Amino acid sequence: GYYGEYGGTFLPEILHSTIEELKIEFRKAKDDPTFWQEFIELMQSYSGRPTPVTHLANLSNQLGGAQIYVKREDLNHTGSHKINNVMGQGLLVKRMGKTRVIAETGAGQHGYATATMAARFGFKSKIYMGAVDVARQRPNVFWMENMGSEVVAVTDGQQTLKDAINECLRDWVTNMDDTHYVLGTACGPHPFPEMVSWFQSIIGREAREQIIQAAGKLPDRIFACVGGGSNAIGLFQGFMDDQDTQLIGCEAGGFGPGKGNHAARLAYKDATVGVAQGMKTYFLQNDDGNMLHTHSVAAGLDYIGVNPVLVHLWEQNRVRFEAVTDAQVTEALKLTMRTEGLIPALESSHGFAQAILEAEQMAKDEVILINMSGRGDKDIFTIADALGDEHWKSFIRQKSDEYGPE
Amino acid sequence: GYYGEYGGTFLPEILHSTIEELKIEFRKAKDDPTFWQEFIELMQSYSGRPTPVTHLANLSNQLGGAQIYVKREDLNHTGSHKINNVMGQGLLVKRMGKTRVIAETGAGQHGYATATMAARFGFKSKIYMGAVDVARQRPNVFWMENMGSEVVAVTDGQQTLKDAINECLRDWVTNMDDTHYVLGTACGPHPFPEMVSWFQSIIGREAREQIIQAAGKLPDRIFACVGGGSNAIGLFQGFMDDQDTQLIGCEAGGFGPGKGNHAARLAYKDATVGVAQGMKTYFLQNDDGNMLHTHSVAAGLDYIGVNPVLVHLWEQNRVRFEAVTDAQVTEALKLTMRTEGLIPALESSHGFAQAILEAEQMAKDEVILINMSGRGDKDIFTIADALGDEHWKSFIRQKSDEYGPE
Amino acid sequence: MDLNNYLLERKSALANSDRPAMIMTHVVCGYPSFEDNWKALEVMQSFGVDLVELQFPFSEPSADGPLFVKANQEAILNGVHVDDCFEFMQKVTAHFSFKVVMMGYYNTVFKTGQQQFLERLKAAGAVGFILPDLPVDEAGELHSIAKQLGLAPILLMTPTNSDARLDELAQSADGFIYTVARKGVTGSNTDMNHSVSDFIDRCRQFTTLPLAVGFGVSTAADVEFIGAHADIAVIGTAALKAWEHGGEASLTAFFKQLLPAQVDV
Amino acid sequence: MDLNNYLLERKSALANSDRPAMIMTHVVCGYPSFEDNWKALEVMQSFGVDLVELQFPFSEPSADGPLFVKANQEAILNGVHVDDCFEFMQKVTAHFSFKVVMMGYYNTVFKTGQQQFLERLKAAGAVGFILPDLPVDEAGELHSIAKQLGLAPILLMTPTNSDARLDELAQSADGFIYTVARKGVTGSNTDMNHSVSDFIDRCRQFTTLPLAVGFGVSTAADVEFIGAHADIAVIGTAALKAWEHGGEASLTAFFKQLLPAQVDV
Repeated sequence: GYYGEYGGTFLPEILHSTIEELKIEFRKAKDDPTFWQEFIELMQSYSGRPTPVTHLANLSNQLGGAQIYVKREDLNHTGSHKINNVMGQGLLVKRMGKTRVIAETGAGQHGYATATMAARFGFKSKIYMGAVDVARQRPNVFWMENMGSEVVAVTDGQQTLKDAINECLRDWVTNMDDTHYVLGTACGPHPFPEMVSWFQSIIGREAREQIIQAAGKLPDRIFACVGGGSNAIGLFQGFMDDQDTQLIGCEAGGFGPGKGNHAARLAYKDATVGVAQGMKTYFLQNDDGNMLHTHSVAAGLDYIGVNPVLVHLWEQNRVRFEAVTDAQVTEALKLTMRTEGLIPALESSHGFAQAILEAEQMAKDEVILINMSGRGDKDIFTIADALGDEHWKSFIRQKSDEYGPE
Repeated sequence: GYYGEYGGTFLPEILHSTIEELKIEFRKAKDDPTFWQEFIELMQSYSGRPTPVTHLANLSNQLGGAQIYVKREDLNHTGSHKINNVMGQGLLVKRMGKTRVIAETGAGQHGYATATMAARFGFKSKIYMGAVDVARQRPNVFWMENMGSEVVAVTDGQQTLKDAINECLRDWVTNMDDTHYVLGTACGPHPFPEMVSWFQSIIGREAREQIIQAAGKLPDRIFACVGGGSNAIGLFQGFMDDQDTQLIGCEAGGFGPGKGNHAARLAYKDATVGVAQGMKTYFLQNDDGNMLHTHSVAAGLDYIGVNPVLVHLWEQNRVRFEAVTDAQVTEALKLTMRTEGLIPALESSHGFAQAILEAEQMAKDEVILINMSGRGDKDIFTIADALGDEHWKSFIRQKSDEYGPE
Repeated sequence: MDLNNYLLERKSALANSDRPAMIMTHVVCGYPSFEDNWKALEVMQSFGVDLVELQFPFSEPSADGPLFVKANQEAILNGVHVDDCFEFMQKVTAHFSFKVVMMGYYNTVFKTGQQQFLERLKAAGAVGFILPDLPVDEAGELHSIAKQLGLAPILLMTPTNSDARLDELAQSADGFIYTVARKGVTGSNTDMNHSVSDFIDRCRQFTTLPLAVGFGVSTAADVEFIGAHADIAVIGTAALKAWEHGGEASLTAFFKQLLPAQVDV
Repeated sequence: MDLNNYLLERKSALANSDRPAMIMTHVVCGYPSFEDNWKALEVMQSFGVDLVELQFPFSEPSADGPLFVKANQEAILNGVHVDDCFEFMQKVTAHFSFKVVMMGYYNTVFKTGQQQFLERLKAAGAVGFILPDLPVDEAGELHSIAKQLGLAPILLMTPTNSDARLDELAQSADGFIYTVARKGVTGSNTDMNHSVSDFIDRCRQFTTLPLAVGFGVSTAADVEFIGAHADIAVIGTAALKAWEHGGEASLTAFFKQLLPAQVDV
């Protein structure tokens, strides 16, 4: 259960047999080639995989450096890579004979995907979401509820992703008999980091073939945003043995360095090793081991911990980490919308921002691949606020007047 | 330029040479196999085609009748089939050497797609949208503007799709030298109905192969919503020679029969043949030839006229037309979200509603194919209102308070 | 045809006056009201206009500019029907000495029935019709009915037309040719300049019919410019603007500056 | 170990009283304040409780129920640090006669350093520790340090554990075993029934250590039930609720109904 010295399974004793069962079922599924085949077929017919790799010729030309390509996880059903993991876990849940799923969600993408999976598999579902995130990602909440999920706004702690995870653990220790906890990112207790990484490896497996086909060579650098780290590890796995391909994880720089200003665990120097949320990894915490407040414009990156697999790869110098500030993200998003007609999610825009920065310094025959982990539709309230869009504000005011007082 | 006795080119003389040039360029492109190949490759790499066909086993079992399959145009980039037509016209615009595009939009999907195409091709763009539609589809407007399009709220007439088309024609007669009018549906003056149908035929070409693969046979009935009629003709074209496959166009029944209550041109008896918006076809008009007010919960179906090609096929009894009321649409949408985790656009939900109605009466070995022309994310304001969602209202009120007074 | 003869007569009558060109004005039936229409027509008559377009309101006036779009829309909202337009036209042609042509969109004709519409037009005293959204290619049957009834199908020539197309248009037109001096919808502003006169001269090569020049005429200099190159100045938006600004008084003032030279009515 | 001997002594002392079981209570350091903690402990002492868990507040108390989540959170907001907890523990063990175990989450230990944390714990007078998120599989090093220092690593047995797992837990535990009578977080309501006693009996097969029963104990009947099957009744949420409801007076009333029989302190 360890990746280097990170990972492990730190859970209350009452979940011991549940997590053991999960480890066994996961191992069996992983060793069963028909399982992966079933997964692939489900993702093809339901989610539209394989997602394409798109060449951004306009953006590349404008920057005058490397050729930029994008892996289009935004084209998945529900609009992000989260569906890969969720449908995979859904198949596992079916094998285990459980009938109820719970999930935490930050940006709402994982909750949205889980609600979708639950509807499709006929599971009962409850989604825990920090109250702060409920407020900034309301559209996703609306759809989750309409797909039949109960959405619980978590008012503990910082009221974001980490608190939703705690609340899921509390639910799980009560209902483990019929309930599977669909963890949304490559974090938490083993086997989740390995399991989520495995399902997300579908991204990298496709992408490696596609980029060779499209660009005629392996990419020189690959960029992916890192919140929990599942989309990054998903893509990176396809290129792990390609030593000439640099792997760059892009964290939420928020307002910039300084404890409480950001959610960058590895790119900045504010995080240390700890044990929480079921795993041993780098956390943004104080000297007492209590977690710090974090900040990011992107709810899905606004998280205290990080994928232990990525930490291990970082220590081995296989993955480089960079932080991107909110301001850089907004600029990258605007540029991408206008030059290519793509709307990356605020999370994914972190990858774009760092890639744009580095592309300019690279040669024209070098190749960059960015993981567009999700689409930005869900961020309309946040982006409209970030851009200070007056039309949008008028529209909301008018809509509110229409509804009248409570 | 006629399909049976429908169609034609009814445009001001000043556009004569423009439309002739377009006819010639379109004919050349259609006769050039490399053009279609370029189109296919663009749609693969940029929009994620082919879109899959998904079996809705839960819904089929629950209804107890035919096996229901769905063609997933919602998985396209920008979330609907509109992108097919728009990217195709973009390639034509490039061939013609024009640098500016204009488009009308109803539900906003076509405007969104056009803004995207313009960003991707580097064209200037202006999108005309009825003021009523701007109000009910604000999120799409927001994205169009952010992709660099100018969005004009048209305050003439009924302030919906037809008025946006008029406004496009006014722009076009002024700026035909550098401007192409990217008509969004298989309506308007020839060659648009043929051209849009041709680009949209990519849906049917893919779907025929896919459904045979997935269901082991041709579908018994195919359902598609019909506003202008481009997604329907796009899918139907793949099955035109399959005489045992029934083709069913689903129109907007709104509040039910009766002039002004709906936008059903062929399913109800309220429309007659006329000449407007560049074509001869069935229109919802009064005895003076002035257009009636129309109503639909789905902005994209809220249109006075209908694809002349479909009218011709209807007269030949090749396509059957049915109308679906707003209330039926809401129910079908709720059922589809909860049983399958799919959120069809309100437009597409018309096809689902009629298919659900008929599936129950069909045998279990019969096969239905529905065109899910778009996803419902864009409809969040409309759907929240249709469902009377109180959480949503509170959220909007709170957001409005946050913004403060104008 | 009535219209051809009438224009020949008027042309020679004006030759002896200081009026540089014949004048065609425009009224949207029932906007703001038929009473207003009538008063406006009395002003126009008093300035000796030669022709008046009576526009039948249509719900989709896609070739019109904002002012006329609004006029069409309001007229329909006011309850103006095709029957009302014919009735009004009848009264106008019975009372005034200028000639009247119908202006409108093809669906109004199509929905009534081509034969019936033109017969009613004839009965109401009109001498021709302008349908800006009906291309000559789609107009074969309508034009042959018009010919039988002695109504002039007035066609538009535009700067984007090829020589071949101008020739084709000339073959089908009668009464006069409406030359569209610039791209755009009605009411767009036009500089009366070299390129306009070049275009008119080009049209002239294909037809002996009188040429009307439209779109944006609003000053005496415009009328003079048109008189130097063509036959008929079309006054549309500027007159409606004047009416909206201050009714009879404004319209009278507008025509006074536009047409300083008096002519016999 | 200190704790083992202490519990043996207390057990035999109670054998001659009407108190059906030993009692362990719970206090969250610094919530509502250290002063309140002290007063609560005085009440507990007056009722002759045997053991007290002092919880070190943690920002992610994922095994706690809502009341303790809030308590952890507020304590941190009040500025309670690990140093303060040790200092308080020192005062408590110096003053009161009950024994004290540390309760908390593993990160608090890990961040301080395992060796250092346990040394400080020892120095502050604690006799053991409960870390609900540290499974025995991950606890090897910590337990061996504990052994050297004579601190009892208190482990939890749960109804979902297999026999093999219970055996494994028994091998690593010392002091006493915390048997979790039901699924769920702290403060969840538990019926003291047949299935609970079956579970306790099952645990008993694997260990000779005293068994504590937790989660939801709030009445004299609960304590009696526990006394019949196990050794220690754990009073957590119910006591904190009483304190929040009315401080010393409420807490005293709560213990009066819970523990009607007086014992020597």
